[in-house]
Amino acid sequence: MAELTMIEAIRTALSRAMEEDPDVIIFGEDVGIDGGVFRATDGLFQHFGSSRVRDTPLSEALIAGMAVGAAAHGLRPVAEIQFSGFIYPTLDQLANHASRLRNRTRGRLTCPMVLRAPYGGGIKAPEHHSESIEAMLAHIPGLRVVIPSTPARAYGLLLAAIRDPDPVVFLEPKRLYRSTSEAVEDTGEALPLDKAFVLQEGTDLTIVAWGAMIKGATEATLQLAESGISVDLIDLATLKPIDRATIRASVEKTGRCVIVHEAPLTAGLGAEISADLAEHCLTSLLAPIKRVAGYDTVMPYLRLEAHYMPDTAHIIDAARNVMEFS
Amino acid sequence: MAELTMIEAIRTALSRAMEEDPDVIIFGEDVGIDGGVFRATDGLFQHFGSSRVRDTPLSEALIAGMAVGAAAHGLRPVAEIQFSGFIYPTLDQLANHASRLRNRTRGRLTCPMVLRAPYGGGIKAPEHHSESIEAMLAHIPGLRVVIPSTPARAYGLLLAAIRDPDPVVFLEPKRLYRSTSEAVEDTGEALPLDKAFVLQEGTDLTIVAWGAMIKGATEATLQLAESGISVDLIDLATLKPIDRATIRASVEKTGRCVIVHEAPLTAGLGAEISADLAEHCLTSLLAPIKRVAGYDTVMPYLRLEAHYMPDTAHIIDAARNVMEFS
Amino acid sequence: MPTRSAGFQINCSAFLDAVGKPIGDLPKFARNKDILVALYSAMVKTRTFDSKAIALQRTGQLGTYASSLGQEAIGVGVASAMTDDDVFVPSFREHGAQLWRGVSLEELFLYWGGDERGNDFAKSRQDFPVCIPVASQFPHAAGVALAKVQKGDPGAAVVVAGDGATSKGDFYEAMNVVGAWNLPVVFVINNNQWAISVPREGQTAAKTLAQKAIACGIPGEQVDGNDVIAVQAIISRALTRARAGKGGMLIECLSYRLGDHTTADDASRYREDAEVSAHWQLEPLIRLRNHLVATHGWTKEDEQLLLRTCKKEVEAATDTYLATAPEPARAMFDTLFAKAPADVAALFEEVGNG
Amino acid sequence: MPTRSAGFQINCSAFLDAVGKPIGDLPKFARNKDILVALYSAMVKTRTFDSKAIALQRTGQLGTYASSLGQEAIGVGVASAMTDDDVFVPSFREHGAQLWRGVSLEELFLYWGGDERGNDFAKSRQDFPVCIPVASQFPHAAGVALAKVQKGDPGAAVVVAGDGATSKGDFYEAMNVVGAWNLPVVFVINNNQWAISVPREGQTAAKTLAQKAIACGIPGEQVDGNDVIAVQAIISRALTRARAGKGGMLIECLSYRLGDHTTADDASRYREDAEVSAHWQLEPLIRLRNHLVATHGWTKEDEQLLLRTCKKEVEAATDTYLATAPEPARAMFDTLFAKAPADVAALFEEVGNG
Ligand SMILES: Cc1ncc(C[n+]2csc(CCOP(=O)(O)OP(=O)(O)O)c2C)c(N)n1
Ligand SMILES: Cc1ncc(C[n+]2csc(CCOP(=O)(O)OP(=O)(O)O)c2C)c(N)n1
Ligand SMILES: [Mg+2]
Ligand SMILES: [Mg+2]
Repeated sequence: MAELTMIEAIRTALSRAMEEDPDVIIFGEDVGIDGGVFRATDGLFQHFGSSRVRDTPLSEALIAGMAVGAAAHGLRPVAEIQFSGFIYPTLDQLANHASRLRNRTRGRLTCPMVLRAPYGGGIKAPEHHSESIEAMLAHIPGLRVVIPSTPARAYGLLLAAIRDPDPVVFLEPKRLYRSTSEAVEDTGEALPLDKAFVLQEGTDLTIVAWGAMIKGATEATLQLAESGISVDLIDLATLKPIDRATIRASVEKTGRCVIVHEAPLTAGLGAEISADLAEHCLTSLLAPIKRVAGYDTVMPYLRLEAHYMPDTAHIIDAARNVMEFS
Repeated sequence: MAELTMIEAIRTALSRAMEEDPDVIIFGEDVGIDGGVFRATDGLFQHFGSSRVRDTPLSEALIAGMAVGAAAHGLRPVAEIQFSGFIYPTLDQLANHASRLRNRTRGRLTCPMVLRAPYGGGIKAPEHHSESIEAMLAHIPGLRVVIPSTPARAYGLLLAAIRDPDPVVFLEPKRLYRSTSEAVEDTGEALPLDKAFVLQEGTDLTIVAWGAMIKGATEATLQLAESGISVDLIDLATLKPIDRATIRASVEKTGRCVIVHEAPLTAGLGAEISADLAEHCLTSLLAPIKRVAGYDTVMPYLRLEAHYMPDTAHIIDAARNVMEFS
Repeated sequence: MPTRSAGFQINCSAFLDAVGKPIGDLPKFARNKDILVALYSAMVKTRTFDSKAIALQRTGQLGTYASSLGQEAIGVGVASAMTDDDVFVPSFREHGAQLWRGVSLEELFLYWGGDERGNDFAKSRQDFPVCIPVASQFPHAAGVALAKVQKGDPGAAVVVAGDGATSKGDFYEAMNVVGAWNLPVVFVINNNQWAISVPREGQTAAKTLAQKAIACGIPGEQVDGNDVIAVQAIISRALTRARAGKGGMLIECLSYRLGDHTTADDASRYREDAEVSAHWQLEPLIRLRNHLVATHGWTKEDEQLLLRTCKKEVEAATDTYLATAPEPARAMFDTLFAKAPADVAALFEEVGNG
Repeated sequence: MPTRSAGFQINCSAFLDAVGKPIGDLPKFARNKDILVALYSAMVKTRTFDSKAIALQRTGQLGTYASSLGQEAIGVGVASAMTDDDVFVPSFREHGAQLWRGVSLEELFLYWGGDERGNDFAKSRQDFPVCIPVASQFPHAAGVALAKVQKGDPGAAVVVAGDGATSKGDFYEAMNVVGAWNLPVVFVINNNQWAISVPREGQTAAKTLAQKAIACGIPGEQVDGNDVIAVQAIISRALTRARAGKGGMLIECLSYRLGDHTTADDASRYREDAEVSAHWQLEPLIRLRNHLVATHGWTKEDEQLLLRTCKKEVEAATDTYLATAPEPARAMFDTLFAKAPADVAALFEEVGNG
């Protein structure tokens, strides 16, 4: 079984989806001969040809809008936005069209498209390249939002996203693209788009995280175990819909919860999870719910970037804080 | 003292701001001779002339981006987006530029602009005209987001927004534009951009709402009083920054909280308020925090619109539910 | 030392003058009475629908409505040049085109009455519904055309929007990719001279809107948009080109918005009656009727019968529309996803009034 | 019967050929040795900075960097036509222009090294910082020009972006309002033939990028972007027009990206070496040096001295840059707002690592 990095797993899933369905096409900026700036589409242009792997003109709004039209008429476009900082011009099409087409035509026209974009910080990229915008997307009704945290989950979730009959935004934590690899079998098996992954079962504390934050959360989980704190670690993975049942069940068991995300705190998706628990699991709560998140400020340029990013130490601090509460 | 509707109060504030500062200019679609589709700028073109009240070409992204450039170079643009459903193309400029210009130039260039837009449902407008997108905006660091709920607060908050040295998105609940009037004196006094308004003090339950939802929340407060439930009613008004201190103090007193907004539940701004309480006021909570919100679906066309909108009955239900909890 | 890099020219075509007199030779189809009567009837039906829709709105029985008064030749001219292989991607003002494509009067009433079922057309099911966010439909047309090329499907996409829409980036971006990828899209601008209160000159310094095609390397032409023959002829030509793999084209149809922008608008706030009256002389129905009378023996009786028929149809559709009960509240969730996530399904019960 | 509505023509200008021989008469300023030496020196300094920046990036001492190799004549030609009254609104590849405007080498290193203080220029404080989201700076230039018109301030806005940027709606929307409102903005396209891996032909079917101005009713021209004299001359002309209230203009500067897109790119993946080599024959420094040698007695010693001076300046700036300690973490909040809301101030302590 091949050891794949996340970027390789994504490429493998793209390739498989294109093999199995001739309606799957890829377009975006530099996805063709260059193979994408992160090489997610490396070799696909050569293999599937210039009509199925297309370099668009430099226009993000167009990429999204063209995907809507193509999806409504029989293709399954997988469009790439080069960095999440350039995703804003797509929001009009995502919110006003992609997410509504099925609903507003009462099922007559549909929109099976995927919009992929790398997101998040940690690789010292230039400004506007490191944003985390999942909360804005998750607020749009009719859209699915997915963030993988490992090569295997990237593979399975991306296949699911491409096969899904509705629009999916697939955000890839670029910090994890090459940071580790794991055995990924190209079985064509998709993962569910509405289930969180319980990475470790524990009894004392629930940690919910996604994307690149899973790394710090996992490290924190290990370190906390050393001091006898047993963590239920959840990779949210599908941010919309949120698998509320899994999180609630976990917190009902542990009574404590820390939520971790890279995006700014205020109105981040951590708020939704916390609010859901504050409504549905209040009596189980043994301590305040803590969010470990990016600051409510602009992601700094690379010299200060590390100070912005939530890391293992922050998570452990928050966990201890929550554990010490009584 | 004149009795003004909200739209008149807005117009009065605009007019006053233009009188007192020649750098204040207005642009947008149909804001000129037509006075805006809701008449917010009625008469301003005639009074201040075509150079200070300008009809733009039909391009929302341009409106926002031009405001950034103009604000950086000495004007105080007050730009209008005709309906909130057309605000998405401005997000790129708001998130990537307006909100960052001061920060990324370390104070050298600044962006004292206001982007006004009517928002919300309840007037049976065509599709894409009734969205509530405050949560997406409130997630953007460096931006202020304001929503008035009465003519007087619209007047004072809009003046504050225009005078503020940083970018402000000013969302106007169009359902309230003409629904009531109140005495508003054109004193030129601004209201603070970081203080919630406690509309009624109570002891049993905190209700937090904003915009058009204040109406239902006020009615609910009155009806709940009849059954002996005393409500602390808070008009959030400035959604970013959130006046966390006022809300926390209230909930520490009452121990119970219902949050009301029109936007879809998931990742709405109610989540942030609830999460803040779940972290900072947990031990004061006597009952789960309830959110009364729009559904996680596309705002329906007018025939079903009323079924989508949270109303007094929903708020009372939630309040009773929270009160009965033990 | 400047050298010349490129040169361009924009043309404008017309076949009938304002009183219906042919300007030179008519195209072949326009010498056929049946065809002309069909075009004329479609325009009359559109106008009949239009007045009824306004009346219904005024009495609270319809939502905000955008009249196509005076611009019927554009919708009818465009749609009559299309086939079932083509895909129509409309703005919100092309009722005439939608009717010709087979969208029913009932469906139109439902849509404008605020019922999503109005978008679930029984016919021309490949067509897009009305697009409210101005110009955002242009990229859809490019996507549809891409799908056609990719799948080897016949036909082209035809997208219509207003003069105001040409100021939006979407228009330009879509036209640009259509040029770059040689996609079969016909861009049609209904230049009715106004975008709500903003006159055509307020949108752009470009002398014509057709010349905007030059920016994208595709041909652009103007046509008299009040001349249904000219519209059909030029759209047919553009479609033939597109279907033959020769790429997209931009057609600016010159017309005039005789009514308010919508029923929520009061055009007297921003334009002179005299301007409107002058344009009544150029409107599309009179000239074709004159031509039918002069050349094809169209009689007063023919006219009366047509008006009666249209009226009856519209009244019948109105009755059906008014008798159609709204969907249950739950419908707002039923087609949100192919399969509703647990989350959404549960919230429907949980959050509110079910 | 088609009638002609409008006609257009696009011209291209140049003064020096690839080997530095004048094509016809030079403009007056270009007969002055001091001016030419200043232009040449600025281009050499830009290129010296450029190689150092790449070297620093390769050794982990700078962030991702976008080289301007081969396009120095555009930045220098544009900036040298501007005055202090004008406002420069750059993309991320116009280091030559920024340096001419008075942005220091240290500031450029700081910016590309990932330090916001690099945007807090000591000189030309009215200029915008580098813009990363492609084309999003175009509307800023329109806004700046609007402010100038409104306040009666002299000067114009000059905005530069790449060939790829012309595909974005922002470009078109900004150019359109500049036409409609007759604003003083000069739009400059650095057409270096590539947008990362996408060649110029992949962006648009338009034969020239200059013709995109036609869509907005403003003049558009091409210029040899490797001829700094031609660039300065045409930008001067455009600025004179703009300052005189005659509105905006689009200038397409034809050049070539001799280097990778950025230090994160590997251009050999998508273009042939032969293409690059061919363009080395056309690059802007050689031709001006040749011209200086042939016409103004520029010597080997002059050249050596210039190179040494540039190198020294760049090395000194590098030392200063490398010796500049990063800001404290708290700086990420200090200029977020004029006055930080309680909310933000508190969160800084609360959320994390202070
Ligand atoms: C993106 C967007 N902005 C604003 C509006 C509000 N609006 C509706 S129609 C219209 C004017 C459109 O003018 P034009 O394109 O000429 O079409 P017409 O209405 O004249 O047919 C405006 C501003 C909108 N629907 N969409
Ligand atoms: C809106 C946006 N999309 C994508 C990118 C990523 N990106 C950076 S530069 C570039 C190509 C720009 O090409 P061009 O405009 O020709 O400028 P050049 O880099 O050649 O100077 C791309 C796609 C970006 N910075 N902004
Ligand atoms: Mg119009
Ligand atoms: Mg380029």
